[in-house]
Amino acid sequence: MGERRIHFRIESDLDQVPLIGMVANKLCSLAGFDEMQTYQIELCLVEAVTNSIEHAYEGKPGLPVEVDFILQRDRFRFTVRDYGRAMAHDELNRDISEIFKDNTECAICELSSSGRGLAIIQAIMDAVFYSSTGECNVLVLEKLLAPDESEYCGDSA
Amino acid sequence: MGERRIHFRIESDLDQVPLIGMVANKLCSLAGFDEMQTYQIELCLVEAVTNSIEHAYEGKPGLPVEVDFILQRDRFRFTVRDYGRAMAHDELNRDISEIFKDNTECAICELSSSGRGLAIIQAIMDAVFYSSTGECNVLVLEKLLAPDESEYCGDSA
Amino acid sequence: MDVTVEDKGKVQVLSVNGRLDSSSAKKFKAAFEPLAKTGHVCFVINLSDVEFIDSAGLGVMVSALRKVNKKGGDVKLAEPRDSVRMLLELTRLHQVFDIYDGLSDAVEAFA
Amino acid sequence: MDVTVEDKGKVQVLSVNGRLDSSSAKKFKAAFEPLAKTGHVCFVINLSDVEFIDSAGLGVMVSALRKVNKKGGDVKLAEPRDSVRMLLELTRLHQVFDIYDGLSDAVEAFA
Ligand SMILES: Nc1ncnc2c1ncn2[C@@H]1O[C@H](COP(=O)(O)OP(=O)(O)O)[C@@H](O)[C@H]1O
Ligand SMILES: Nc1ncnc2c1ncn2[C@@H]1O[C@H](COP(=O)(O)OP(=O)(O)O)[C@@H](O)[C@H]1O
Repeated sequence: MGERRIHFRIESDLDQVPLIGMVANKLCSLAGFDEMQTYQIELCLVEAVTNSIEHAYEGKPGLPVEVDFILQRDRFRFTVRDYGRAMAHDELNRDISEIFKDNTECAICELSSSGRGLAIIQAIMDAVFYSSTGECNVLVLEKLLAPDESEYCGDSA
Repeated sequence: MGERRIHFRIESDLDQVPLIGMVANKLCSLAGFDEMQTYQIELCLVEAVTNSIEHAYEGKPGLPVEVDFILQRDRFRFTVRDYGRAMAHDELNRDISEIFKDNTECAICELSSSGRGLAIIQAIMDAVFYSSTGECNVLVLEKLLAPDESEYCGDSA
Repeated sequence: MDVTVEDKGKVQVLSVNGRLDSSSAKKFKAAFEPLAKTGHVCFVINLSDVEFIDSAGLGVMVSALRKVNKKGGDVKLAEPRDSVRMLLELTRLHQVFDIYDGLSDAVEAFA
Repeated sequence: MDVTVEDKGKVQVLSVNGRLDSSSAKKFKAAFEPLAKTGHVCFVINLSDVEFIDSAGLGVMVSALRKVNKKGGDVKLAEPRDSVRMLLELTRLHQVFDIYDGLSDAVEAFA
């Protein structure tokens, strides 16, 4: 069978994020991902949606955040779309190893309490794209399915 | 906290229905419905979405079916919207007891293999409305929460 | 959803798993109809692994019953979960189908 | 998400359940900050009932650690699930937090 696709929209309110996270979790376990992979994908979705709310919309409530889940034979893709301020071009090109650098005891006072979201997404997902048309911004995230999992997904029920 | 709302869109393809059914199931159990109520609500959503695909769109694929889940303090409401042929005005006024009449052994050959969807929805949901504007058709279904359940829903996580 | 068929001599047991709904009803028909065509009239549908059933799922079971009932046969249901039993009762189809808690009881009822 | 506080003398145990994320992080702060203000510096965060944590959840734990570390205290983590442990390792925060499999081990480590 072909791809399966489901489209969601929530309003830009952090209280709505757990809901869409739990839906993603459900869809991932249906897609045959194991518990750890399911958590990882839910986490990336939550990070991406939270960023749209906090950064693209600067915390303003009531604005649309749209998520598409697309399950293809060999991959699970989701897109997060907002209509707010675009991300700076180089945010996705930062060096992950710099953000997740070895932390030594003495550096605790220098640890940041934020700035890990995009690096987590890049470490977990197999592919990450961002595009902005001026009107809307889309982050596309992909995770490849292991061959036996994609076989499982091929079954329609 | 206020209402929680999530909007979905799938294409008119029966293979997409289980997906949205399972998402509804997840949302209902998060809302505090027990296993039986959760099944009942999932069932009503599946019946409603299937009707939009089979009747409003007469089985044509690729057309939008939109579902909104709205969790309020005292009720769970969902709406199913399509842009196809409207339902005849009296379909929702048929006598359920006629459809679910006592079946005696000798009448097996007269049993219908279809025509139970709307009656199931009416028997299960607390409120059912249908409206059609010519351009789009909306079926609104509501299930009231028991007082302790609505308390549970008030918690944001 | 999958249907597996077990030949118990006179009785054919159809074990269904997953979701029996409008998207999978045709799979059920594809398993049932060849058996009915070759003259089988005694069927048990094992529902123990059916997690979800809707009106289309009821529909294919009703058509199967209608078909074999004309020839003096029957379709009996075994081991429905609470939710499936609720739906059979709501739609009054529990008056039409014999329903058994145990699969072997359903098969033996044909003896 | 809820946070319950247990006073173990020198050590304060904060047990968190559910989701520790950007929508619940403020609840964690609301439990932690009054304790830090009244001079407590030794904390254990019991993560056994945390099902989900994201970067904002990590963020509030890091700020708590930073705050008490300056005063010679510590925040230790107890009983994270595999998924939470994975995230701590991915972000290298397992080098910063002492992590214990048992809650009582974490509390006793302050002795
Ligand atoms: N969807 C987005 N829209 C606009 N800016 C973004 C978006 N996502 C991330 N950013 C920018 O990238 C920075 C890093 O994001 P991230 O790694 O998620 O950390 P944090 O959200 O904790 O700051 C943000 O501070 C913000 O400036
Ligand atoms: N969403 C809809 N749009 C148009 N017509 C509908 C819709 N839902 C139901 N109907 C009409 O009402 C009838 C009864 O529906 P239902 O009780 O669900 O049984 P079934 O779908 O098995 O026919 C349908 O046959 C169809 O004519």
